[in-house]
Amino acid sequence: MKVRILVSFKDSVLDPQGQTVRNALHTLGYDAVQDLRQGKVFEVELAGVDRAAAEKLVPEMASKVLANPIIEKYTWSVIED
Amino acid sequence: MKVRILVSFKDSVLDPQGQTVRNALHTLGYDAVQDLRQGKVFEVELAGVDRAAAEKLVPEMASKVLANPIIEKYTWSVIED
Amino acid sequence: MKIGVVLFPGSNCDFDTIHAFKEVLGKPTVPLWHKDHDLQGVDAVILPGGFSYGDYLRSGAIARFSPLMQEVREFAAKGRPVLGICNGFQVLLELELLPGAMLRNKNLKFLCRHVSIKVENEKTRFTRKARKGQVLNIPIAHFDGNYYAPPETLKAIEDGGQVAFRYCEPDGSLSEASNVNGSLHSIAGLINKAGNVCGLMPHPERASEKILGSEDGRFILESLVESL
Amino acid sequence: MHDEKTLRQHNVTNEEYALIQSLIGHDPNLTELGIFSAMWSEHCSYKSSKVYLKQLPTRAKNVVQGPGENAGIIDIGDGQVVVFKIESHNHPSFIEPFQGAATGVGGILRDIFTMGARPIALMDSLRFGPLDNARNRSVMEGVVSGISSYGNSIGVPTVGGEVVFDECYSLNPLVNVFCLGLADKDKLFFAKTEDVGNAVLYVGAKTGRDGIHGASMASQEFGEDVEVKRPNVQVGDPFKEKLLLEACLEVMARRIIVGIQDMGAAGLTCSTTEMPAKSGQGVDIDLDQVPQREKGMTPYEILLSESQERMLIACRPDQVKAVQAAFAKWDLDAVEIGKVTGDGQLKCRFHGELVVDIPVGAVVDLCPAYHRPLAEPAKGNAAAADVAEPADLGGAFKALLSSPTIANKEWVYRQYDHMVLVNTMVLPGAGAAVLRIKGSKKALAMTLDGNGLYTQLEPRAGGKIAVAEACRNLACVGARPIGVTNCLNFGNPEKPGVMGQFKEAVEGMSEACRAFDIAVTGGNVSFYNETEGVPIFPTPVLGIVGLVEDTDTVVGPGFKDEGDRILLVGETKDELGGTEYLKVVHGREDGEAPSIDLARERAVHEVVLDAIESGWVKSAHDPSDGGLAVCAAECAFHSEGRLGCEIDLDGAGPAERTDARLFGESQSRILITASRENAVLIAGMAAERGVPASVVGKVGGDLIKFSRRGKAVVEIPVAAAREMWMSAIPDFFAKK
Ligand SMILES: Nc1ncnc2c1ncn2[C@@H]1O[C@H](COP(=O)(O)OP(=O)(O)O)[C@@H](O)[C@H]1O
Ligand SMILES: [Mg+2]
Repeated sequence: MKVRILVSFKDSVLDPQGQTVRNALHTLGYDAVQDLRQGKVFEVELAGVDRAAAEKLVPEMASKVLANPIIEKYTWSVIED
Repeated sequence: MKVRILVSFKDSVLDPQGQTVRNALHTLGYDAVQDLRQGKVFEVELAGVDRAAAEKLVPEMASKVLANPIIEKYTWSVIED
Repeated sequence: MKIGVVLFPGSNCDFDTIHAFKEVLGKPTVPLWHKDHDLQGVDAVILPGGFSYGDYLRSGAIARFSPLMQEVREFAAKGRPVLGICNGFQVLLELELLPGAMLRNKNLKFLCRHVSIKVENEKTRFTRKARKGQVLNIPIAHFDGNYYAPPETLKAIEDGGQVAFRYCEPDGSLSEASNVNGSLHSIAGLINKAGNVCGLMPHPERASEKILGSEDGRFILESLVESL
Repeated sequence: MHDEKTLRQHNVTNEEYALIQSLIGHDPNLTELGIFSAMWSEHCSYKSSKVYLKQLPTRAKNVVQGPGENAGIIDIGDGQVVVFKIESHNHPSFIEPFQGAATGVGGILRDIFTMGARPIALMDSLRFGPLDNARNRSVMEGVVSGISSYGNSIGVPTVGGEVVFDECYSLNPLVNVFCLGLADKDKLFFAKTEDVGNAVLYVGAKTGRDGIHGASMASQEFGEDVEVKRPNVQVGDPFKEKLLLEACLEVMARRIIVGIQDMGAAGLTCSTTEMPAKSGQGVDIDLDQVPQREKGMTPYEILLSESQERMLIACRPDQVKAVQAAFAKWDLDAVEIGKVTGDGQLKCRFHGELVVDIPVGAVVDLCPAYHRPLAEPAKGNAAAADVAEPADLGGAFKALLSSPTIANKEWVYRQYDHMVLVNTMVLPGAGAAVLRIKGSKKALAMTLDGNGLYTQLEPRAGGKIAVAEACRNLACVGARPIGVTNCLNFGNPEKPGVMGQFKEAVEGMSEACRAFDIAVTGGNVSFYNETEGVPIFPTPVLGIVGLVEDTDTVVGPGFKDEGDRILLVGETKDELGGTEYLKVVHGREDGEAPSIDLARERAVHEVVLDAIESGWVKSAHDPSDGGLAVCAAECAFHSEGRLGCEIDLDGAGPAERTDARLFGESQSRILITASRENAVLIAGMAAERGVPASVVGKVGGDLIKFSRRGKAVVEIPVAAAREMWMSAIPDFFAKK
């Protein structure tokens, strides 16, 4: 099964990279862009894991390894069964 | 409206970051992880844009600015209307 | 006395650090392999600069899981000295041996240059050879040195005298310009509550010989050596 | 028999095809054709340049290895050698600036550590289009961050280089990267297999479909089909390369292998033919054993992939286990993919079938060398002399200080870790970088130099001046040149005009190297630097390495003490052709390149070197882009207290024009400072040797001041001038 984990800065943490991208888009005339935040995405292929197991495994990997809870938050979803 | 754009290396392109993270997860005993690819996610707040306009605007921004079509691909979706 | 420098895959200031302790200060110094579970009886552990595991996930994030880190945690818990330089500081943050986290430098670029840092707490085993407020000229070389901690943590750090070094002007004053990477409160180096774990972004090993332009890094390295 | 279209796609001419058939004794299958296409590409075979490169002086007492290996090697005494080389990564860096430049760094590093040397320094020579164009800025941003990301991560300092801007590089930027390594003379390694029966091991990253035919891409012009060629760019993995570096140096130090080569251009093909060819052997390779990143790869793809961070190793059968264990320590696999054979053939098997069977010698050594048609290059006009002197010379001076080619390059080198390995004594910013050699009194100096516009105006002079200027940069820090590498960036060699420029530039370089008694130990030729038929300026970039016997004697460019005398060694003539002044202030890129007398040039260096070694010199810097005025200003900017200077332009040679005295780029000049007493000694020594040298001014104050016939012609506070010089490049990026 395949899961997708999105990691991004907490709202309380400044995202200068996102701001730079937003500014670049503005310069190019994409004025509709109000706000932009940049994060990381991990697409993970898991073998021999069912939904129930994933519910336990993925949050553990995400909070222990993939995200730093001081500055980052994550969400995840199953994208392929 | 809010859209999410996921950018990652094309499948044929090496993803050193993803590989290193996968190896780290293996070392930690997460053997279920078969494969892992790392990419970027952009969450963009668009003002005064309806779905039809977004269908035109987002792919343009993504291919011109957010992704480098030589080595990267992208997908996108609306996450808030 | 024996000093140990940990070699992670991707460390690149490991041998510079060994050179500084061994050749410049003349102290017995050994490399410690990250896959081992053996601190070889050293009296101080140094986590050197570099790009452990390419810094691919986050700076220092993967190195934290190295086998040897188990021993380093225990060593630190016993009150023995651990010094993290640059990437080593980032590893200490990821290990939660020091509070907070690192963000990208404020200009979003790698930054290599000499900076002025001020000794904020001169009572530690890493700073005792310097005076309070003394300004040291030491180079930095990093991409992620923009120190961040949530407000409560930051307050505790300040109240507890845990700020070891701050970026400053050559005269010791603080300014936005001298805070080269955008760190909260211009923090360049921290110490834990117990006073035995220290992390800093500047590279004292690059400023320990006259031929390299500055010897100010010796205040830090010699303080540690003297405390052993 | 392949059709016309297949041959064109492979860049193989009908004559070359016929030659291939006769050399291998059968019609090549597609995989075999692919192998010849890559190995006989301009990039790998040097077929257009070989006949001229032969003229370069490649022998000298200190040469351990000249051209022909992955890098050149020079003996520096005490059992140590330096290993160095320069490579271009122009085409990939235009297509994908970050990854293109990053993998360029990765490639040149492998060339150095394959020889058993630990890389200790990188330099980069960069050419971009003007910064008022957003696309040029983004190319520059990408290239610089690519170099920084790879070099910083692997932990080799980028200690110097050059950045030049001109319209001709807008659609064809130049990215040349130099690397130098240090080794013990008795610990060197070479690309060979030695005996029949030896094992062939593959180590490093897995092979993917990336970069197939990169070598042929670098051997073609960019047309409108740039898009189609895009997948040729690879992603670099500096972390993997760091592991590879440490593991390779370890197996070499332990001598448990017999030969090694990196897989760069033409990938597995190049290493599996060159290594056995050097030992007069063949190899039998099982392609199924090659670690692959993707499913279903064909033999063609496996052999021609240019995936990065891979090496090929030959070792004795009894060493295989030990080698594998050594790589495992660094989390790398070493996979046995074949054996050395005695028949001189490259044999490749795939799913049990023989898919390649060709003589390695034919692939490696028998590519035809071409005497391509030449046309005499157009000569520069003498017209530059007719420009009017501007009334406001101060304004011209400011314009030059803010010209990105002249302006301070901190924006670039702050992004490079230039101090890691704790050897860098003279940091970026001076003309040459200086690195101490640990455990000795000696130091290494190194510099990259080249001037495309001079070479465009007069190719022979451009070649000579590039060598002279590089040596001059070394003299300024107190180093004597010991060896040369070079990267020749030119247009399409099938055009007689381009080939004519090439021939003359190489002849100029040869002559200058002979004048300095230094040998060329290798280099690189990058042709086809054209987009839609428009070539760049022919741009030879010289990388010259120098030696300092005693680190205590090293001097820098910054003024030292108030009251010191400023001496100009050499003289200023009425030479404005090809100058940055003519371009920036008058909008012209024409005229004749500055004249150069190589004997005089060397005599000037000798005077300065002897004065430095006598301890008489406090600072030294050479006037180049922007002339004497910019040179003196830079000495002020580099001084600790921001010391100013007063210079009297009357005493600096025969030039009539004041603008030529200020901004002209006459060669063979060095500006030095010394105490009043020592200035007299230096002038005396120069006079004895027939070298013009005169005191032209004094250090001090907070102004940069030039006067002519008793009247100040330029006068500006050091701080204000420095601000313009510092902010010019960052301002372009802030404006975005
Ligand atoms: N401009 C040059 N001057 C001197 N030698 C050169 C020059 N260009 C290439 N060479 C030498 O020719 C040889 C070509 O070998 P090869 O291995 O094909 O080069 P590369 O490793 O650059 O692909 C190398 O030894 C290289 O140093
Ligand atoms: Mg090579």
